[in-house]
Amino acid sequence: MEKTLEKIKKLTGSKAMAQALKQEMDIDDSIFIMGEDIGKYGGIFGSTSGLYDLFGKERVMDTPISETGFIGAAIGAAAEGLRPVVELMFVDFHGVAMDQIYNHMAKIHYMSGGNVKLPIVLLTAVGGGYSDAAQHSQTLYASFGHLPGLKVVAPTFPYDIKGMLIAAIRDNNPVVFMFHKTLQGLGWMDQLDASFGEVPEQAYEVPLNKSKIVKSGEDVTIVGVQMMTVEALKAADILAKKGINAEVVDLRSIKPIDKETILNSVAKTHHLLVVDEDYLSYGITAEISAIVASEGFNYLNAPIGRLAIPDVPIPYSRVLEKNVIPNSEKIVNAVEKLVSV
Amino acid sequence: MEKTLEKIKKLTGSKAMAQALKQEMDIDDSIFIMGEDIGKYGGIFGSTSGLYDLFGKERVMDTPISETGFIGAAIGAAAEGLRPVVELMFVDFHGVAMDQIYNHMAKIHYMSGGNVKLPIVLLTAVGGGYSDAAQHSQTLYASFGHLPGLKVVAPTFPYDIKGMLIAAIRDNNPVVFMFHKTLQGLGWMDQLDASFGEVPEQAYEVPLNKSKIVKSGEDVTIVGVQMMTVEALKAADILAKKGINAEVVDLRSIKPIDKETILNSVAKTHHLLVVDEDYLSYGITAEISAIVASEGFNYLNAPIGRLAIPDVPIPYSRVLEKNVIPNSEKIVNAVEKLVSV
Amino acid sequence: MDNIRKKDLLWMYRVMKTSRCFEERMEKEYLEGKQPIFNIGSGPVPGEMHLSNGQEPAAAGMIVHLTKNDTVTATHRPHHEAIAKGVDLNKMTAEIYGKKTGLSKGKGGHMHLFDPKVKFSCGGIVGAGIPHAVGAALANKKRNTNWVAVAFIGEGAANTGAFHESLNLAALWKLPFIVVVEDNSWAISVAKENSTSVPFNCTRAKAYDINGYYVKNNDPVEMYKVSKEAVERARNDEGPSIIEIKTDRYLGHFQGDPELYRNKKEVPSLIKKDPISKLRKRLIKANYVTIEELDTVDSLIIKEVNTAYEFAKHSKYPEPAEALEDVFC
Amino acid sequence: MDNIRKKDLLWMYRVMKTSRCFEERMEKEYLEGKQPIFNIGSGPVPGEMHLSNGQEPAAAGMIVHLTKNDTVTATHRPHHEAIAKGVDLNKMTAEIYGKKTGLSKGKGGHMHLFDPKVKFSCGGIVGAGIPHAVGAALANKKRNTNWVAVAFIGEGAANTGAFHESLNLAALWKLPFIVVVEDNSWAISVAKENSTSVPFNCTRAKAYDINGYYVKNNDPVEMYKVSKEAVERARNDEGPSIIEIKTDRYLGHFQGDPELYRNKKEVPSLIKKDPISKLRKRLIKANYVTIEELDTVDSLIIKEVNTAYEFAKHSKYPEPAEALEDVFC
Ligand SMILES: Cc1ncc(C[n+]2csc(CCOP(=O)(O)OP(=O)(O)O)c2C)c(N)n1
Ligand SMILES: Cc1ncc(C[n+]2csc(CCOP(=O)(O)OP(=O)(O)O)c2C)c(N)n1
Ligand SMILES: [Mg+2]
Ligand SMILES: [Mg+2]
Repeated sequence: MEKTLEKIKKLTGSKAMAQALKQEMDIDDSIFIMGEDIGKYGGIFGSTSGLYDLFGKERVMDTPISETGFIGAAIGAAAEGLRPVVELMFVDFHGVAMDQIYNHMAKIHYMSGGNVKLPIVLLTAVGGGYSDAAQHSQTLYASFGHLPGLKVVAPTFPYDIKGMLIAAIRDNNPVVFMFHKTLQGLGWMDQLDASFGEVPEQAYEVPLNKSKIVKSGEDVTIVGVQMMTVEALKAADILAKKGINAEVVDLRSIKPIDKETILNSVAKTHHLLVVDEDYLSYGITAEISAIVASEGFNYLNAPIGRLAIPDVPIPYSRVLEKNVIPNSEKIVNAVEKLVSV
Repeated sequence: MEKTLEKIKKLTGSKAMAQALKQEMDIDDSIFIMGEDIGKYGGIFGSTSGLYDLFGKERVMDTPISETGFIGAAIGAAAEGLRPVVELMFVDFHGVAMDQIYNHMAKIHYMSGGNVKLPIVLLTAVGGGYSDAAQHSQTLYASFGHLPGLKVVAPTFPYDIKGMLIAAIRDNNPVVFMFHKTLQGLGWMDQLDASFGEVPEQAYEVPLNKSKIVKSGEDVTIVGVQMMTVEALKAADILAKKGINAEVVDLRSIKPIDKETILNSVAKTHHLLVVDEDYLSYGITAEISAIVASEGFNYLNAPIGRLAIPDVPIPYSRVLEKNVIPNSEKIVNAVEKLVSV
Repeated sequence: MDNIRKKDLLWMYRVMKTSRCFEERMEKEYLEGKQPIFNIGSGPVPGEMHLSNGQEPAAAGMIVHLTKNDTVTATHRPHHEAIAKGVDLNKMTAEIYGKKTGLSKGKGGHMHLFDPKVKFSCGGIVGAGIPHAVGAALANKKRNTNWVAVAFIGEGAANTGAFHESLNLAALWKLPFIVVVEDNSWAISVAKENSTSVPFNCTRAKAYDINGYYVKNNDPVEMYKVSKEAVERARNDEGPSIIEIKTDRYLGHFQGDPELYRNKKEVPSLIKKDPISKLRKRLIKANYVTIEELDTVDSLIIKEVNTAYEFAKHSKYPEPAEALEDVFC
Repeated sequence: MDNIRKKDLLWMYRVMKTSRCFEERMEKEYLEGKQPIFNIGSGPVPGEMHLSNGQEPAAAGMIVHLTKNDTVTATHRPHHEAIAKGVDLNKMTAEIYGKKTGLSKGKGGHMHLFDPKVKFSCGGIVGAGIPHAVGAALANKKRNTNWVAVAFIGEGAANTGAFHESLNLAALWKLPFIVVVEDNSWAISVAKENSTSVPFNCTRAKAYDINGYYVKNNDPVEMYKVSKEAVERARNDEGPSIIEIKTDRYLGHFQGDPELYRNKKEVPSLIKKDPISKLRKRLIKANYVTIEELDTVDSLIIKEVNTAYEFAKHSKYPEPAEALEDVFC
């Protein structure tokens, strides 16, 4: 992608999303959006802000609280040749529509021998850290990554958010697009530098299956995604002061995983820590550890480190929640343990 | 558990299940069963056969096809002090009730600070291998293992099926009890030796959090569960002839994982192959590899081997299905590769 | 026969008869490799097999009003609708045999038939096809067509959450959508009175402020009439409908079902009033057609069915490695 | 006031007023640490906050008929029902403050209040509490009690699959179950006419062959009457009911909601006919009670609420490590 300087603006994550949707809807009539409060409200986490006014209620459709119904309808509409974008407000609600998502959206292309294409983007907000408790704070990256037939992405920075959303919309496969609430740059949540970044105005694509080295280093590879990438970068700064030079990989794609980037990094650093805002067991830390333990075993000089939510529901009280979601401090400690082996 | 010889009978998996349910229902009035076709039919996979005649329709309740409704009702009834056993006919249908299972059944004990107990057993049939295609052949072990608050077990042999089901019924936590269709010993499916085994007549418990070494060996540890344990045992016989002495661990518990047994085994054999009838990514092979790569790294002499369904939906046609579900032959090949490194 | 075009009646006879022939043959073929001991995973047609013998009027009486631009979603028991909708019989049969020439190259099987050319699909999860048809109806409306979408379901599916959410959406958005409830009295072993709190699912139309219709006696001609009205309403943007038809399941839920839950006398009494035989008699009695003409139709059907089975049996299996293809496009 | 026991009316007044006081205080306290810049995660009461100001009649008019053996499940907007059901106000407030003395030791928070002593629970997933109440009703019936179970939901929840599946089960099994639909016109920003294909959810009772009731004008006295009948029916094994009450949401969906979707004049016009003020006037006019007596009630309420907030504020936070406890028992 060529960047033309004058065409770059600083945008928040949510504005980057809305811009991606707008630009694609401008050029493709078959795209429409469905979801709860994605109309006038503009999406609870700003994913569709401004689009209702631009495109009207036929293309930006508020729905009843009927996730099985409208996510299922997206499948039916996609099979007819439309390109629905559908929002599941919080990923935590996936259980009310999971059958449509994994038994149908994910499998129909395969079960039809490739004859039915389902170009659907399923938007969904993930993440905790603001005391929204057990039913509104999850990421569930692995719950989606485990199931074949879905591409699952979780970009961190506005540039990637726009580029991966455009790529997702243009993809002819179902794509689960997870956006992290705290990285949307909303006025009513924590203000993070990471949620505000340079975004070219023109449309561009960022591939859906590539991780990105967001900081290079030699001593240890830290793989994170979304807020864990942000925390890993913070940790890397602290570690640098302690003489440990960490390489930080922003996973970006939950499924498929970009093995190459991770393996190459570990080949260089010989140490790996995986950090996840999802639950520990059967999560990202499991999958990436397994990839490296089976395909990059000889690169490793030390046991692999895993940092994730320790298999408990996410508690409400701030002191409790802070104790279960990994952060830069915990990352620093884990890395120090790792490289001291 | 003391075995008294005259009280041991050979039972199929399904009869072992039904016996466990009967014996517990006999001594505890608060137990009742709900599900589709678990009444007169006795459960599509025989889990409740004979119980309707013994206990009547008040305690063995056929339901409409309303999994959210009746699994949710089990939660409400359990909160009132009853002990529901509820069947989700095929694990593949979990998506229509997943919200009740993972946002409520799994979390209410925690969200209530321990004040609400939900002694529920969720029975569900898993597994493929008989051309039931993409929506009726899954195991989804990891989809359940990933979520905190559920104990998830998947016993292989009739002895464990009875003992773990009794332990599950007596447990005051929600337990997902996965039984493998092919291991039920049903007249209308493949006939396996493994599905018929000695089961003491009296009630006994097998712990819900322990794996079991079903064959000991020195050269390589093979971890499997249910049909993969059966295939691993077959493979071990073949390997023995080739001079490779495999240790086979029957996982039995998907969550929590019995790390100790696995780590001790790998400490001895220095080689690990994990075999899973679930999807590869974010599955059992991932979690067990990660445990060993982080907590038993120094035991390993070779990369960890992973064998699972290669991230595709399960195809219908026998030739295709055979190619994606691991079997003894593939295990033999994988082990040979592993130990030759 | 009440002003129904002869052409339509004959069409209905033909598709009902085709479905019946196809399935009677399937009933036998399915047992190949499963005798003397029945093993569901054995033989050239492994896996579950749900046949619709007895339920043909539901499919024929509705689909006679549809064109290939109209969408149909069906269930785990899909053959009668697939055949009525014009799914390629050779490819469908080959799919059921797991062959490379099948609709899905052997990946789908009998519960997962997809023929986008005639806008037909089905699936193995009860209730799940309803929102798909709602989505098709939404697409139809968005594109300003007058195409309709019809979801066929069993009476058991009317108690799923998907039913309610879908009907509410379709009614709210006034979509060209119809759900046909085939009440065959059973959801596997659970009788309707043990699953459904109302005697008739068409009553549930009131919950969405839409039209509800009931067809008694498994009658294809009544089904024709009621469906005509519902389809016309849908095409004229007058909103969705629920049609419930009382129909009959002659066989077990799936082949191999011991049916211990069912009175052994039930099926023989049902077969006595078989709708295909009845329609045959009515056609002849009304002088629409002679016995000889119908015999000719029948023999053509048998030929077509035979051809499909021959095609399926003689087709090649896919290569094992093809299992890894078609996850993504 | 139409033969309603004075005691009951006063009880209703008291719980409505308590809820209102509690929430008006919460409205302010919630902003602590969130000014000048609103950050949902900041302050002593972080996270989402859904207040029920205006909706008190639904809770009071129903729960007046319940005892502590009857079960109530509520929603993300649970305070009015919790208070009416007799949930310990100190512990509830402490829970909302994330304190160790809270109902759930700080693990649950405002959307996840559990008080098994009075059989109250709620949750953050729309529709999910309905089957829980069905399960409680099933337990009640199995144990031959005459206890009932009531699920409170918003009108938005009536379009979830859980609603349909639960009502069908409850009707089929003739359970002592009632669902109260609080129609506050809005599901976040989606107006009822954009979510619901029927004007009144009580109509949907027909889909289950059960009784449906409608209460106009957010009227606690009407709610009382209708609920009385429904509860009696449930206790007498006459089956479940749907009650829909037209009620009003005075505040945003959650605190911090900019409410750009809502006409700015709507709320002031609603507050003019506030049910608590109206009930106060009616009580006095009917000579049930004097102004002075009501003032005494009010001041006791304020004291109770103050005590709860003091208790919450002065309680200790849990230890961080407690996060790892209570997953299993
Ligand atoms: C969500 C879901 N639950 C359960 C099943 C298992 N199942 C398959 S068919 C069936 C009965 C369906 O009954 P009905 O809808 O009346 O259709 P019929 O079989 O009578 O044609 C059941 C329970 C399923 N496939 N999907
Ligand atoms: C299954 C599910 N979908 C969506 C949401 C997000 N959500 C929370 S409250 C709400 C609106 C609920 O409306 P209503 O039922 O009318 O209750 P009210 O908020 O008006 O009290 C929505 C959509 C949720 N919590 N659960
Ligand atoms: Mg049926
Ligand atoms: Mg509302």
